[in-house]
Amino acid sequence: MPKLTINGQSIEVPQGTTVIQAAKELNIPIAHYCYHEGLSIAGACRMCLVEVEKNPKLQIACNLPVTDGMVVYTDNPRVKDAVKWSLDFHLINHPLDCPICDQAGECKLQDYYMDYGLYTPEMDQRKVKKNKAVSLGDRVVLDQERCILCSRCVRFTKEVSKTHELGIFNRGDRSIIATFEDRPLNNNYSVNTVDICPVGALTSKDFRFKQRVWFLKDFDTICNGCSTGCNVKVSYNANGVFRVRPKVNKEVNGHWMCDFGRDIYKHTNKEYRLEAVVEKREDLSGATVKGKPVALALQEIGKNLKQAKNIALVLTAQYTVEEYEAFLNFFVGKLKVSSIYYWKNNETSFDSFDGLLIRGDKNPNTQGLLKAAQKHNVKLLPVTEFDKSASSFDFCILAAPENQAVYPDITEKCQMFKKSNEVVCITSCYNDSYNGFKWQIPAKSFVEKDGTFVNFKGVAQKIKAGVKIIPTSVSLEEVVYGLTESMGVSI
Amino acid sequence: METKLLTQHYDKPEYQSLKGYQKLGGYEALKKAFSMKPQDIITEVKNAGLRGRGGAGFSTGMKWSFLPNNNEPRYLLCNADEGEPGTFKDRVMMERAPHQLIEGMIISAFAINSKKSYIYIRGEYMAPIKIVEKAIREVYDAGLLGKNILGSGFDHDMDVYRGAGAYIVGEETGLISSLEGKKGQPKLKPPFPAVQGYLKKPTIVNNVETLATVPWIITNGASEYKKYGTEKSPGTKLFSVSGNINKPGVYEVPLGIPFKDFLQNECGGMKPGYELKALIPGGSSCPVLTRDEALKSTMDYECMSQLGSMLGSGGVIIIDDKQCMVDLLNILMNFYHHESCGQCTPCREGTGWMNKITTSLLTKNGKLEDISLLHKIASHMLGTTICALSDAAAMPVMSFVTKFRDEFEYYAKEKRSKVKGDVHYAQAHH
Amino acid sequence: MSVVKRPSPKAKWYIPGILTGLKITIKHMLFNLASRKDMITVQYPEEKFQYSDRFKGNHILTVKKDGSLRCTACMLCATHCPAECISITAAEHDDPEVEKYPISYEIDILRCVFCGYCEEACPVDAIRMGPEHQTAAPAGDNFIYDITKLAYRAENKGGVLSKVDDQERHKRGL
Amino acid sequence: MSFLASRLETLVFNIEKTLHVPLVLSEGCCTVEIENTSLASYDWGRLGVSEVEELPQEANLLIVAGWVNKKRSEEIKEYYEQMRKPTQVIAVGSCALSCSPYKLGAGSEMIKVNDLINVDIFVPGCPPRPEAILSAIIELQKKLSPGPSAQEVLHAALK
Repeated sequence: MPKLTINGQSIEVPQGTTVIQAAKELNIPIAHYCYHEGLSIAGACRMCLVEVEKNPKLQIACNLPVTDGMVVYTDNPRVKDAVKWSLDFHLINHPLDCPICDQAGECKLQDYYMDYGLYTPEMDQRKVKKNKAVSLGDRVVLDQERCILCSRCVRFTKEVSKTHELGIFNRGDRSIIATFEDRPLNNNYSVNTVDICPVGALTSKDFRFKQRVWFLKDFDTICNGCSTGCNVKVSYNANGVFRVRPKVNKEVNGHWMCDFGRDIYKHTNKEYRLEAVVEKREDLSGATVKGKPVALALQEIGKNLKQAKNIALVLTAQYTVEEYEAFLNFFVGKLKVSSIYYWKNNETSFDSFDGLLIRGDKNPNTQGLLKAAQKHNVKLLPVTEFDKSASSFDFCILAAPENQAVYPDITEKCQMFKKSNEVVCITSCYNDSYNGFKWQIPAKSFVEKDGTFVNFKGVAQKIKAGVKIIPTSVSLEEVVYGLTESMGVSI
Repeated sequence: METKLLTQHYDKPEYQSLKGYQKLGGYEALKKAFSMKPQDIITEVKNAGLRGRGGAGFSTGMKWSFLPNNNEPRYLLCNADEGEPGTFKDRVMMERAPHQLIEGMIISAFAINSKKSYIYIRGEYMAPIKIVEKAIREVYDAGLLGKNILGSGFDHDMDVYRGAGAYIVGEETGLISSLEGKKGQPKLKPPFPAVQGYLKKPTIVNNVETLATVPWIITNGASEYKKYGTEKSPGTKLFSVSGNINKPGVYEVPLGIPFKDFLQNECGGMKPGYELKALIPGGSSCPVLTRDEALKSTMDYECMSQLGSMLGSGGVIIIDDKQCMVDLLNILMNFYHHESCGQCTPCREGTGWMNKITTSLLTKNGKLEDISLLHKIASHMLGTTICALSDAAAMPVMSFVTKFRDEFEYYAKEKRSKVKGDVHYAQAHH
Repeated sequence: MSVVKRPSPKAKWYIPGILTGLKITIKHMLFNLASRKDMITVQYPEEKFQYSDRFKGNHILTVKKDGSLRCTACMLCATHCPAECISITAAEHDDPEVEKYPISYEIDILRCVFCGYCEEACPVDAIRMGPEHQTAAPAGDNFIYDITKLAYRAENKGGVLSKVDDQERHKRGL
Repeated sequence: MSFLASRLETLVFNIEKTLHVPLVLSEGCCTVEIENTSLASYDWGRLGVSEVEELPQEANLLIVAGWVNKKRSEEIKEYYEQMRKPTQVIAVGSCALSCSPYKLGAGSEMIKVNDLINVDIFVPGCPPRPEAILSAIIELQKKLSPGPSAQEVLHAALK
């Protein structure tokens, strides 16, 4: 276990770690562009220069293995000057794009200029001109002038997505990142290159010019796109959620996240959401009434539920463990409901796995639902059997899926549910096929509620409410609470 | 007093063919080498004090001893890229005596127990490639290559690999990347080539002249070799001399010969009407020497590094008083800006910046503070990159700007050359 | 210390006091009638007070030579506005030279405190505080000024040219 | 007789309508601007606005300016009830219109004038120039009696 001292602080690190990793543990800041924990070492940006005793030349910290008794300095004047000039070399051909660059506010060039630069630039020659706004594929746009050629994205397509689309073409300061004509950057993890790009060269088409970064706040949650349970950061502000980015979690998703997960924020925003209770009146008009307060609606449902003899429950694996607990406690424990159906979305590709992060099981909490069912020793019937005894149910409580994109069979299943007498559909997003139902209750999306998701491996991960988009929406626990109130059944 | 150890028979055309080479004493060293143990060959070369002739001047024996003694396959690569401006000695050796090189490589391969070796020849050298390939075929037919050479149980294969015209592959790891079919970009060096080089296997890269000297050392012995040259840099070296002198060309002289005599005798002195103003001793990447520094210098590694320059690959460029130093520096900077591989930022951006500054000086819109800026940029490119191209670009700039600052200031102030007067450069060598 | 004179006995008879007052007002009236031009009152609707160039009046969105907005939607003004009354939505421009431009640029005049921070924050002189002073409007009127009002209203006479011309910056290689 | 009376009454009403008797409830910097409008250089008397009144019963034009917090809102409401009907209200300055300068303070619950009483004319600005207040009065008169105003008829005739 070699021991080294950096700026006077000493630390013992396992054999084979590099100086930059040791510095990270001592949280000593070392500037770096091309170094990334999840990728191989390129040693090309030359920002992480440090001085090592008994070594005349400055060494790059990212590739320097720690040897015993090594003494490293990162903040003496010589290193500061070297890092300042490395930064200067990055900036001399960099276009003055900060006003129109999406990365402004979280761009490493800006950050490091404030930490290591603050010099008056001396470059007054003409800058190298390259192409702007080159579309690399369906989701990523490249600006070759802003690119500092740190080759992170090239290494990502070589080592992580293993699709080899990006490469550095030409030589010297005419080098550009580009793809071959017939191979655009369209693999399932292409937007990761946008996260790891330290500057604004790679921008995601979905988030392009949507919002300035300093107007956004982040909070951590779990992606509900599939059962891998990647840790993500969601960026939001007063008028909604704007983007989703991965958060480092070595065991579950490493540094990466798939492109489908990037779109999950869309179904939490206002334009897709059911904002108020929708009730289809039974009287003459049969008109639909909107806007009734949820508590009142639940009271009415509660009254009808009391006389209901045969109740059906249709669950999808999109909700949290706590919600299943409350639901099963109430319906199975108190109302002795026996017919509980489990709406599994894609039977065929359920167990597929693409080798990195994308799993066929597109629900975040399948394991959670199965465990809750076992705990309440409830037999989950497949939803196709609902058809047989559909008309016999005079009540059907449907916990509709939140991420409708992965439920292609919604319209067909809703026709089936309509056969039962009264359908109470608890859904966060509206859908035309829900219109026939008696009740539609606005549900909270996964960014608005606390809870736990259990991923495919059984790892339980907490999600917390970070943003309030539809104030009137309720979670399943609140639905149960509302029903118990009106039915006078104590939990 | 040109002492011809290697170039003794270069003037005879039949020396190029296998039979002619064997008649003049070729491949005797090979038989002698097979009789010795590989380790003895390495110690013999180490005792001879043979230093790398490619540019770094690192002791060859020492380099060979860095090989780890595991049974991984080893590779021997001959660096015949010779991209350094002002150097053309390897070409002469390959054209006049290909077998000298081949014999040296077989002996070296036997010494380091390598089954496979490549000769990486610069893409532009069409003639030498044909000659060396023909020579290799002759050697294969003669049974001196392939399986069980001369019954010694040592089998070895040799190929020629054509470069693709990049100066950067003259650098060890750049050459290895190019050989592996990748883009010719240097690799990171804590894993040194001796440990992990070509296809991640131990690899030794040597210059043409270094390998060609090995047979002479084996036949005549290390002590004989040490008689020539100085104590620290023994033996002879081929110098390719260019400039306004009477007899430019390739000369083999013992190391340590004073430059003044070398200029007078071998090179036939300056052309009439031209005066020596400056000297680039070892190819364009070596710092320049002023007139009096050059005249008191001797041609060996130690003296050159004392004067702040390098012997390098022996490309002697004589600069006379009719040349404008700013123009010269611009030509060099344009070369390095074009040849930088673009992997590391200081070199990729720095060479471009310096090139544009010298261009702006020549096209009459240079400023006085540009000169100190040039020096600042160069000083911050030294030693901050993966390979030495950044230093090769920085060192001429620092030496030109410090030793000939008056010409640069004159250009900045008067907007015309101190030597050549008003010369119009449209874009100045862009 | 100012010494207050005691009023003269004559003033007690009120009449001379009134008459001197009348004398002054009539003098002023006649004087004003005689030389109307150096009357200090500004006849508001007809005459307008001439402000200095630094006056911070209604906003103007400057335009480029080809008439399109100079603003690149970089949101710096919206960030610096203390009253947060500027809201911009940006979009991609089809000409690759001009990457980003605002589809909608709205200033809520009721919230705006006319401090001029947006003018200072703008890197390309896209927004300026113009010379016209604010004007009142009835309650129902639209107080959210959009691009047509800010850039192409009548007073701007087809758009005020921005001092920072982007073509010239490209030529200089910036 | 009643015909004459009603004619007289409309005559008085029309005269009365053109005469604005202002009651100024102002806090902060807008007060100075409103005073400046009443003084010589911007004289609002030209536009038919009389001396500023103290008693709400006398005034029929309420000019509100400055920040409106809970305490002050009751006061404004009181004045507003006692004023002569039909009362017109002009809200002056950003504080009164949108309380934007005070949006940040913790616990500074400022109230918009428009939420308190219905306002006829808004005068944006912080503080608005005297001309802006003059333009508010012209707008008010336009609102009260639409159609070309006397000056415009006169100017059109003169041209």
